[in-house]
Amino acid sequence: MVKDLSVELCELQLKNPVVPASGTFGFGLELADEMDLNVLGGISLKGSTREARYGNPTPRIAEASCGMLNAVGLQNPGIDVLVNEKVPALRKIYSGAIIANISGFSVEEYRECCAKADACPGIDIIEVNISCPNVHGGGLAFGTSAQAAAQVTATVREVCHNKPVFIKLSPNVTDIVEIARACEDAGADGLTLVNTFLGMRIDIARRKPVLANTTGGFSGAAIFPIALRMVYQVAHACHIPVMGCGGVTSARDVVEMMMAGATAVQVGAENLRNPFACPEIIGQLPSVMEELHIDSLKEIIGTV
Amino acid sequence: MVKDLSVELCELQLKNPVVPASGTFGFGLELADEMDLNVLGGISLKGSTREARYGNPTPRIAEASCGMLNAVGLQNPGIDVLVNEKVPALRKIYSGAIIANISGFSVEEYRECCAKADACPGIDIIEVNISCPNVHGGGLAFGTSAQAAAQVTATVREVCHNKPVFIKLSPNVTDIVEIARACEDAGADGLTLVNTFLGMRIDIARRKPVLANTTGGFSGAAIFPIALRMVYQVAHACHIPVMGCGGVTSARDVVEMMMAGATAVQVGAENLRNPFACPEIIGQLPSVMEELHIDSLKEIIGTV
Amino acid sequence: MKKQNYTIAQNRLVAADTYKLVLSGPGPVNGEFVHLDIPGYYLRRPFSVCDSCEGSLTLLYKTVGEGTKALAKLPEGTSLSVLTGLGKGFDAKACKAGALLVGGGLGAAPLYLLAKELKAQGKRVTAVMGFNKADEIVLREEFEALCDTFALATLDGSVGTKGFVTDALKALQLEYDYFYTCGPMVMMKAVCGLLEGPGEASLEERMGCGAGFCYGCSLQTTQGPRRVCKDGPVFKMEDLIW
Amino acid sequence: MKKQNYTIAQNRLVAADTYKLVLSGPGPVNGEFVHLDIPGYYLRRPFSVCDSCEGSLTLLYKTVGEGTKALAKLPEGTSLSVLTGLGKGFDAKACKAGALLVGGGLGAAPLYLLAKELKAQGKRVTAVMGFNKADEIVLREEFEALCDTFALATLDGSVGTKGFVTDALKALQLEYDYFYTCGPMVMMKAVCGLLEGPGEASLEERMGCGAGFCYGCSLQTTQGPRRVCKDGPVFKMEDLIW
Ligand SMILES: Cc1cc2nc3c(=O)[nH]c(=O)nc-3n(C[C@H](O)[C@H](O)[C@H](O)COP(=O)(O)OP(=O)(O)OC[C@H]3O[C@@H](n4cnc5c(N)ncnc54)[C@H](O)[C@@H]3O)c2cc1C
Ligand SMILES: Cc1cc2nc3c(=O)[nH]c(=O)nc-3n(C[C@H](O)[C@H](O)[C@H](O)COP(=O)(O)OP(=O)(O)OC[C@H]3O[C@@H](n4cnc5c(N)ncnc54)[C@H](O)[C@@H]3O)c2cc1C
Ligand SMILES: Cc1cc2nc3c(=O)[nH]c(=O)nc-3n(C[C@H](O)[C@H](O)[C@H](O)COP(=O)(O)O)c2cc1C
Ligand SMILES: Cc1cc2nc3c(=O)[nH]c(=O)nc-3n(C[C@H](O)[C@H](O)[C@H](O)COP(=O)(O)O)c2cc1C
Ligand code: FES
Ligand code: FES
Repeated sequence: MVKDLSVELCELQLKNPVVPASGTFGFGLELADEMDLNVLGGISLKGSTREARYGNPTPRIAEASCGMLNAVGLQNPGIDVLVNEKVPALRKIYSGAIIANISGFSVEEYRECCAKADACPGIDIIEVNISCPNVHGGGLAFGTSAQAAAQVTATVREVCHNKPVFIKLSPNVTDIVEIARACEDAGADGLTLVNTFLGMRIDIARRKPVLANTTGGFSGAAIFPIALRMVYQVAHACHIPVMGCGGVTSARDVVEMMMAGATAVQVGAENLRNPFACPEIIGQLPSVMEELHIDSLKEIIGTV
Repeated sequence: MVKDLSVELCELQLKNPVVPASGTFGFGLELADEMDLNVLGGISLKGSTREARYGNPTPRIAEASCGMLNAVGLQNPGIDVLVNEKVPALRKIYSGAIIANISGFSVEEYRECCAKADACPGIDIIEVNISCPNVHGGGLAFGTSAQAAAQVTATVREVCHNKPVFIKLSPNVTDIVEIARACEDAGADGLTLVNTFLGMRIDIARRKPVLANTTGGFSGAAIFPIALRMVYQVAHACHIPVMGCGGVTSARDVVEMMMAGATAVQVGAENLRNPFACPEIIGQLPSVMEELHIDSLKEIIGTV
Repeated sequence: MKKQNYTIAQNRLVAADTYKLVLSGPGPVNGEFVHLDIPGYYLRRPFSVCDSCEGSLTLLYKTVGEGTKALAKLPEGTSLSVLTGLGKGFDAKACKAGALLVGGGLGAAPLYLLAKELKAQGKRVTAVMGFNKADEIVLREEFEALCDTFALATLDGSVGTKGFVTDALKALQLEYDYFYTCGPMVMMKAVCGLLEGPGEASLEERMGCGAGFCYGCSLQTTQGPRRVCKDGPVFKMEDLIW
Repeated sequence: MKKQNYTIAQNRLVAADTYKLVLSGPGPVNGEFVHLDIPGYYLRRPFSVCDSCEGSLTLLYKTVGEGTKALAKLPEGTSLSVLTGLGKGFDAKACKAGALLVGGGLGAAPLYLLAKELKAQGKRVTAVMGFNKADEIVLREEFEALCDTFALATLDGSVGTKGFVTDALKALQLEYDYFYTCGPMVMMKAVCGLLEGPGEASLEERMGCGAGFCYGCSLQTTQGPRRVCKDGPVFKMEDLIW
């Protein structure tokens, strides 16, 4: 039987639930010559800020067991280049969902960037990354306080008239459900979880942190059970759709995330190990569905 | 040159910093026939509660990439059997540091159990696990609120006249430093970090959680970068010694944890993969020290 | 308990989804089961000792999940870390003269080693084994050569009695003073419900250490909590709470 | 970029802590470097293509950390996943008639492939290579056979000029219109400080994807931020900020 991989995300039809996660697939364009992008359910673009940023000094990458740390630090050409150059170029060659990932260091910056993204015709979903430090709030990330998270959500919700807004949550919190509910109540159309865990490695020979930035965001296969637990908790506590993310490496992981409650599933660090991870996972889905007697992926969402 | 592996922990001399972590080495006795326990710097015994507990239903164990989940649920014969039988039996054959790990579901239970442990001659250190749900505080773990953590600390500190008290922190928190400082201020002599991360796996064929308990504690090599970051943050913020724990699998990991600030290093899930992990790590330490030009482990503590 | 490296001497499909793994290395081994480190998987996997002699160890395994599927792909010559000397096995001495062995699927594996031991002690052995289908049958010739009586049941009736192993048991004149069973829980429950004791059953549980110190595999028994890996996997019928 | 499996045909110690790895599989490969998946390690490792022809790919690597130490233990016949076609390499056409190649340590590896290309284009090639000690020297015969002029420097003076590669450069009559360098950063900085341009240098940075889309390897250049893996690893001397 033909397997139905499609899912519906805030009235958007995705041909399948697999979406490369922000920051792990550039602006899509970097990989356009390497694969048929149109097999992808969606693409979450590299995080963009108001101004262009070089990001952190190198080394920005460190390794760990079953995972990696990154401290790229939001290198990006700025929101104007995103909406005027990157998205139009990608839209020309890609027909699936384009997700703009927006970061900011103040509520005002989120507002401005999201308004510009909302006005950009090529963008289908706005994903607001609230893991950045809040420069006006003492440096603690917006995503670690329910109040700050709600404030960002309400602010961007106000300026986004055309597009669904997903808030991307940080896992570095005591109570993910509290933050998720605060975002839902403040008007979020959906949630993406999770972002990276704050981690660190030391180069014991040089007696220095491996990363120039000392700490970095830890992700990859290693974090899957924690991410899955958070998706499960949030999907059962909230009524808006969840994009599950964190440690997904295979079609089986996609199915597991969806059973836990995810409507779509993002693949992050695995793309760095294997640039063809997303198309390969999509290719494996039908046979995994066959084995598990699943005809349509829609029907398994949140069934556990 | 002869390498000096010894460390000093609250005026206690450990012949080396390697300590099997609570719950991953039974009461030591289970392994007495399999190895020379006396090579170990210390042993943290299985978590004990006031009453005997069977723990959670099985399956209690699930697998993940580079790690595992457990939902043993504090199976133990109760504090009286601990102090009257287990510790005296271990003391007869083991001369290193014996660490009693105490759990409780109310402040009162912690007080009673710690008082009994304090009165037991064989015990050298009392390690208070505050990751258990607080039955009087709505089920949230003591370890996830600075106030509750401080309350437990102050209470047990009051009844422990003879022995150093280490508070064992949960990593499932937004701000580990806040909790650590609260414990330090409340009189803790040291801190052990970290305990397990709350995680989950789903059996996609049966469409049910793998663990009978739905969620469980995730640990093993996978969590090392997050644990290391927390040890680094806490050791730099507090003035009391830290036992580092989380994902340690090799002598190099021990050195890395110590450079981050740990005075002793606990090895947990790795013992389940390899019952001889601790003696093997201790055996590797001298050659790793040689390679890194370290003469005494004491001198590297917190040097990064 | 010992942790040693073994080398794959044979890793061959012998029945549907079922492989015979012959490991060369220190042997014969003690214990009821071994705990095998499959490269790339975090936890070890427990497998019953099916046979073991000087310099070798034989296991039978079914490819049910990711670990066993990866194991099936390992070529001869691969080195594997194995914990041996684990578990309290069947008590061959508990049988006076006549033993009844009842197996389901790969439950046959440890019963084969038991049958050899019982025969070495000069006891009469009746073995009844159940499988889903003919192509899943293992150790048939071995049991036939060894046992005084041997019967088979298959769910689809392709070989032996059609139905469960309990149907085959009902069809036989059984003479035994002690029974031993190993197989799926539902099967063993039915067997213990049907047969007169005394007898014992070998259980399975998800394991952490496999060696008695993590308390991951605890089972509530009439004697209180017991570790499947250390106090078992074989338990007396009367101790079990189904 | 291509992701393909290669088989280890040779993995042999050729100098102190230095291995020659010959992989059989699709070739010749494009690109300056390959990204190799070492089993058991999360990230791939980048290595310069030292040589490649029909059906084979040759790398030279030093065992510096855990991944390369594990790689050194892999036997012939092991299958490895390799990303090829990565990186912007040396621009052989930038040299009109005479090229100067300056290498330090395993920086010699990509320069060897470049030397072959330059010679195929009929250009004069002078190569100067520096090593710490005599036992670390690689590709000496190969360069000697290929180049018009070849000189060596060793830190301990055991072979060639005693000192840095820059000391060897100072001792030579240099005739070139373009130089190429690859080696440790300090060495290349000294070389670019000493030599008249135009020239280019091949850099190293810790990499994530190795293929230009993770922005893990960004470098500040006079042209703005550039990815070492995609916009480099070879950069024009004047673009670099040391
Ligand atoms: C004492 C004992 C003896 C056994 N003897 C045999 C034997 O001789 N032949 C054989 O084929 N199988 C035997 N099993 C079952 C065998 O251990 C599992 O089939 C195997 O662990 C599955 O691994 P996997 O990676 O394919 O499955 P996965 O489902 O991918 O494994 C995930 C985790 O679950 C555990 N697990 C899954 N199924 C079981 C199970 N049934 N029992 C215990 N743990 C499980 C795995 O060990 C692993 O930790 C025995 C089990 C026990 C407890
Ligand atoms: C474009 C390029 C070409 C290279 N060509 C060669 C070559 O031909 N021969 C050779 O021996 N080495 C080469 N290197 C360096 C080689 O990649 C590292 O020595 C190797 O990655 C170290 O791996 P490890 O596991 O032993 O070290 P570990 O320190 O255990 O590795 C940990 C992490 O750091 C990274 N890392 C460590 N050192 C370096 C480094 N110097 N450069 C980049 N990443 C590093 C690893 O890739 C890994 O992600 C090259 C590097 C680059 C960027
Ligand atoms: C190199 C890298 C860069 C990232 N950049 C961003 C970013 O710009 N914005 C964002 O929201 N998340 C970013 N992330 C986080 C990922 O989108 C994803 O949430 C996280 O890595 C967890 O998924 P994984 O375990 O599959 O990697 C980045 C991750 C990596 C590895
Ligand atoms: C099976 C198992 C049982 C555990 N039981 C306890 C316990 O009783 N008390 C406690 O404080 N921690 C317990 N832990 C947590 C460990 O002591 C340790 O803090 C944690 O596993 C992180 O270390 P690791 O990554 O090395 O496993 C247990 C861990 C495991 C795997
Ligand atoms: S599996 Fe650890 S005690 Fe049984
Ligand atoms: S390593 Fe990913 S962009 Fe260079």
